[in-house]
Amino acid sequence: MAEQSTICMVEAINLALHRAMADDPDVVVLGEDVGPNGGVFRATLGLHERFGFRRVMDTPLAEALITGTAVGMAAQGLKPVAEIQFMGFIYPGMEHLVSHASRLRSRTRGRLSCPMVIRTPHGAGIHAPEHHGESTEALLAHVPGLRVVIPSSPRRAYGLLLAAIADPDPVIFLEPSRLYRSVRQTVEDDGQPLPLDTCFTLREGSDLTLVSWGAALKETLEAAGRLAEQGIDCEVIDVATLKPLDTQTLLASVSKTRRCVIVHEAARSYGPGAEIAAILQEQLFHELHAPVQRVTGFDCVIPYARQEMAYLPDVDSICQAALRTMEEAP
Amino acid sequence: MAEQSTICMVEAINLALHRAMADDPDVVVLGEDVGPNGGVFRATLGLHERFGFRRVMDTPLAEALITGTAVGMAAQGLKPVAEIQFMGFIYPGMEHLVSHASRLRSRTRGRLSCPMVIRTPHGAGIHAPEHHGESTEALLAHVPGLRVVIPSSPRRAYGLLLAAIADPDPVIFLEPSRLYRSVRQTVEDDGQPLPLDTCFTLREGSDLTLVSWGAALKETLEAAGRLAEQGIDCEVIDVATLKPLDTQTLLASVSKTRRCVIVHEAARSYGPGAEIAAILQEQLFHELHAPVQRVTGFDCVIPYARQEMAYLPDVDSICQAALRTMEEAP
Amino acid sequence: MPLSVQIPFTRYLDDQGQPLGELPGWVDDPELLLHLYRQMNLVRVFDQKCIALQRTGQIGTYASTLGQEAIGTALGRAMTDTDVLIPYYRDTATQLQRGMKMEDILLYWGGDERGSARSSSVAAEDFPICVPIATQATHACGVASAFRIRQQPRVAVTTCGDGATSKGDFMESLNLAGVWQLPLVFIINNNQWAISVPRSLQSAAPTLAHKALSAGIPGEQVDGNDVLAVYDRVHAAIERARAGKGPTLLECVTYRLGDHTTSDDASRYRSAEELTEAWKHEPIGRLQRFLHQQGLWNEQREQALQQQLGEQVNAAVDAFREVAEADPAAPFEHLYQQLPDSYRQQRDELLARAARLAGGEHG
Amino acid sequence: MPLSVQIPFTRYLDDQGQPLGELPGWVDDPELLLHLYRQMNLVRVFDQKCIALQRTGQIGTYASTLGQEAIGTALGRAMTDTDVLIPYYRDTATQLQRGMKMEDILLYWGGDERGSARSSSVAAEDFPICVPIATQATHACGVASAFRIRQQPRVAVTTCGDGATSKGDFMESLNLAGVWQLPLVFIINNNQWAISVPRSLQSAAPTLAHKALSAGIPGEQVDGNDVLAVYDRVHAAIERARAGKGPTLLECVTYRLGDHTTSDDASRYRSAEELTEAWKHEPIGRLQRFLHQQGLWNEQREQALQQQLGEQVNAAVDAFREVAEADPAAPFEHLYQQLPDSYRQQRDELLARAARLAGGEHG
Ligand SMILES: Cc1ncc(C[n+]2csc(CCOP(=O)(O)OP(=O)(O)O)c2C)c(N)n1
Ligand SMILES: Cc1ncc(C[n+]2csc(CCOP(=O)(O)OP(=O)(O)O)c2C)c(N)n1
Ligand SMILES: [Mg+2]
Ligand SMILES: [Mg+2]
Repeated sequence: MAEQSTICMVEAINLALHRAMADDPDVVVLGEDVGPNGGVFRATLGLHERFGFRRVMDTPLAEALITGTAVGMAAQGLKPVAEIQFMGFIYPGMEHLVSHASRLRSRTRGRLSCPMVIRTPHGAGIHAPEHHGESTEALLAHVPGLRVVIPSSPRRAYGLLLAAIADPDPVIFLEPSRLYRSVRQTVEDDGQPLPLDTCFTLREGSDLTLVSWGAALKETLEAAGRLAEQGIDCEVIDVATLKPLDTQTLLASVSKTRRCVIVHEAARSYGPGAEIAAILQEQLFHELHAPVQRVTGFDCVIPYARQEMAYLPDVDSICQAALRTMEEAP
Repeated sequence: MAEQSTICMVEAINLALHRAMADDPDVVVLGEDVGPNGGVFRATLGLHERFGFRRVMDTPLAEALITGTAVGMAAQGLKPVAEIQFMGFIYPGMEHLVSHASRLRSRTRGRLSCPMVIRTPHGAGIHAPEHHGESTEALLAHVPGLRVVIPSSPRRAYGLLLAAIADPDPVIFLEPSRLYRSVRQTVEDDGQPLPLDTCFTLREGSDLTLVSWGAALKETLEAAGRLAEQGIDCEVIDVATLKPLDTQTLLASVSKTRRCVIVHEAARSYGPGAEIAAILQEQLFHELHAPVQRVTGFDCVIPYARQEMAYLPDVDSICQAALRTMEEAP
Repeated sequence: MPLSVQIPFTRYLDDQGQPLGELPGWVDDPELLLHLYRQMNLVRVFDQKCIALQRTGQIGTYASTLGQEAIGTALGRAMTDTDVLIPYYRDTATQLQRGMKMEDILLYWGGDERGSARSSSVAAEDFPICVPIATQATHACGVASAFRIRQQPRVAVTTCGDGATSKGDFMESLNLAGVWQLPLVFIINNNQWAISVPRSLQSAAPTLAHKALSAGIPGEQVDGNDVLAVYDRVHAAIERARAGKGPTLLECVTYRLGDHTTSDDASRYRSAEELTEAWKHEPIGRLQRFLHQQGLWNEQREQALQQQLGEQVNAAVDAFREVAEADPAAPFEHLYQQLPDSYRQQRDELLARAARLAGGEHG
Repeated sequence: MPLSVQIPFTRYLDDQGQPLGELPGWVDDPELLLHLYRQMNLVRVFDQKCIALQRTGQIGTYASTLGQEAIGTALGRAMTDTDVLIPYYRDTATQLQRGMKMEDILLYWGGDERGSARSSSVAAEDFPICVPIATQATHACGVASAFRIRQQPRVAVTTCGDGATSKGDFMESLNLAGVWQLPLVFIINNNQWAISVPRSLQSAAPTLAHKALSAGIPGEQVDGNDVLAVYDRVHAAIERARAGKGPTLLECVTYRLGDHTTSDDASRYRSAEELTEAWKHEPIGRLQRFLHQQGLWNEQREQALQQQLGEQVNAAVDAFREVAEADPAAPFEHLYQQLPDSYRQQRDELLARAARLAGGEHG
């Protein structure tokens, strides 16, 4: 029987990495400080000791290089899992993500492919220095050919990471750093991937659909609880895979509830919520009782630690938007 | 009296650059091949001869460097206008755009600022090689602190570029390469900037609002003409400045017509049209007679030249979407 | 003052094809010499055909290899079948030597992704042409790392231009190759120009091989117009890498006799004198004169060769013209290994637009 | 084999503070020596206070300068008021020497953007601390270019760590500085570690000063724990740049005696022996012994100094604690020079969230 333990998200990620490396010799890990140090968040702890320097590689400090090297490894059929230390440092690798990782299959009409994973901590709220709280998933989700996945619990982190590593195409795996150690769950180390391309319904409800992902689900679920006290029965959906988007689950939920509030940490304008709102109004124009609302981070630079928390969507904002949405007559 | 001449868009850009450099010694130009060669599209023609190598600088081949150097120049109060040879090569500079250009003012609470312009050819349809047809304006429009401007005619290119250079904050100026030489207009070299942050209404109409920008306005205007023959009176709006977005003009138009189709070349999902659709349905939920539709490029890698044209929104697709929109009962 | 460092420079033949000293032993192999000569000529004939096809609208923008035939030819020959090439866009010579079909190369420049799909069996793992400058160097690091991880005796070879050496990717890759001692050979095709930017404005380094010093790896220069020199040094670098002795940077000094691409007009920014001077050093004539001296070549043979190459190239052009239309759904078929359901509608829209275009309908 | 190149290395004092040879003339200036000594001590006292404030939750993550006080102190002193510093995050010593107030530095590390706003008049054009590794080097190119364009006799000075030398930005900048002959000095604080990655895994280059060779600019090493050596070489490089003679790369060899930041635990990846050994070379004791030998220092003076510095730092901490709350609308006030109308609603939402947080309301 598979071992089961109560662990936090970063431990679940570590477990999935151990599992994937043990099961498949083609899985390799690279990045800054992923070796003996085990990663600055300890996500790669023990990998270096267990699998050796040949498969667990501390790189020089260069994110374009890390990303491009992963592309080259993946083209050779390895399954590189590269860590970018914080999402704020992913940008030097953008050229490789946009112009290569996402295109290698298309460019060669399937002759070469790019089964790589980029893991990186995502989101604000841990009082880290500037650039350590980015949530720019929209920049990646816009790129055809990439997959973008954001887990929101230890169990989903475990299963989705296994799926990301097994996937034959490039996956950006964004790990909400605010959740790394704040929630514990029993996770069975059964090597079972969770499906990519599927939203998870975390709570069923009939009055209103709350759509979110990553760390913002914490406040979203809390808001659902508070709204329940007020007699509003919310369905809560964890998008989990932003690209490609599972529109079916979203449409099914909102055609049932006819009301929707989207919650995300990312800046509002041209943010990921816009796409979901646009699709819902396109497809469910006649069903919707109220406009799709967005509760989001702001269109400003994410403030340093002292003012950081005011940037994040809070439970009150979500409840207010939900109440506004409920006010609209059917 | 200011000189007036009938010129194409790239000549209008060249005219604006000459004007800005002549009027303000702080304006400097840098990039690959912008010197004696006058730029691969000839946008910087004659600048090197006229203003010398000190103000017109051929750089080594390195876009992160070009972008970062412009940041440093701008912090010193120069007004650098950097050319990136094609939008597909802007990605190495993303780190500087996201983490520095857009943040320098905020980071120093106004002590330093970043009055720079990045000019780059935008969009497909000129049968150029791979990566020469990008339209990833959404990646930039999502970044707080940047401005993103796309002209759609020689006259607007002249006035908007002057405004972009004069602006105290960083501006990404995307030049539709498909329009560089295809349209001619009389342009008065009067040094007058056009307003940034404002949509332009290119055609007034009462039945339906067509929203677009850049080269796609060509097909959009054509579609409006064809729809007029069928008795459908379209208003056509050139967004021109995507960031920050002039929501007022858009809302005013659509609250009049109650129907809207957005047309853009960029990939659909998480594309710029999503934001506009999301805002319209949020603000005009009760006014809208039909869902806001998007006619866009596809969520695939932009095909090479042979299949490139099928990727672009065509007049038929726009008309079809418009007709679908008109079918909805008020 | 910058330190002055002497970088090794190899040249075996002068412009007249006269040996400058003792030649390496392998030069005694006439078959190899004649192969290199034939192949360089093929590249040139094919190159002229490509330019003609571009001028008549049959292919798109094309990057000529005129004057740089020795580099790719020697390089492709020195690689073994199990090695992997990670090229840039001016690598027609290398691709031909790696067994890629001319019709595939034409397809690529003709704006059809299938050109990068149908590689030869030798080139099956080779990377397609890379357009974003210098990025291929990091991919080469990944390929070479895979060889190292799997402990395979294979070598990755990557090429780039002189301009590319200024971009971070190139230098980051050199540096990684040094620390990880990767089985990786970096070839710089220093043709003196990056579009209109001359070598002197690209870097103040006395040679581009100096870049190797910053990564702690061997760097050398070679006369890129002397195919014997290039073959010798590339071969040595590849075998050194194969033996586990780490990466090498090889700067091949040559000259871009053509425009940057068919979209460029080099006469805008460089002098006719410079070009005339450069023609004196071009590689094919040099080898031809050497072969003449060695009694391996004569006028008749030359005529026969040119005739044969012309026919070979024409046949390839015919084959290129006969390639069936691409599947209009291809952009979606090869986006992911399996197309997500939610993309089907977009695929259908693409097909509809493509059908309208093909049918010559409006817009 | 990589070519072996001898890079100049400068050290004036051994670990015991004994001169290793003739000292430069400026060392005869006791005022300067005492200033450097005082300042290095201030940095250390302030650094310890910062760590204590972090441990007690009064500021956020902090990057200690322990053991690296000589570099920034000498550098800041060698710069003139009109020069511009483009620093990285381990530059407390330089910032203090540039006249930045300690309370501003505390504000910055305390998570308040105003720390980078209120610079001294000397540092008014200095860049704020740069977090994305090596990007500051390109900004420095821009600043130095501005000086060149305007023909001002000013110099830009930029700093970075050993890890940063692997990133494209650093190498692209060195290269540009070389071609454009910019008035720009690059300082590497080689403290042997980039978080957990040792210098040996960062590059196979024998020294980081070798990177200069790839850009055709002078590169040299200096003992970063010998403040006399650092001051001498930085000063020379700055004045060389000011005289229009171009850029210099200076690698200061030192050691990170502390953890990477307060979030790090270096004992996970480096040995206690290595640390003990490194303490023998630390810079403050070395200068102190030299001053003793010169008769410029004694126990009493030392005690008085430490007392005075403690008070000075405590006063700064008090001032830091008294800084008024930041304007909750600040993130929008400084986004653009003028806030677009369409942003007003978001600003109001931000104010509402901030008010709820301040009021301790739900969520
Ligand atoms: C990242 C990037 N920037 C700019 C370009 C546009 N561009 C194409 S080729 C070229 C010059 C390259 O010169 P060099 O490296 O010397 O190679 P050559 O073409 O001379 O063989 C430029 C600037 C590009 N393809 N990629
Ligand atoms: C682009 C980027 N990647 C990663 C990081 C995370 N990071 C912060 S400091 C650091 C190590 C830097 O080492 P070094 O350059 O030697 O400077 P030191 O801190 O030792 O002074 C890393 C990887 C970052 N800040 N920026
Ligand atoms: Mg070149
Ligand atoms: Mg370091």
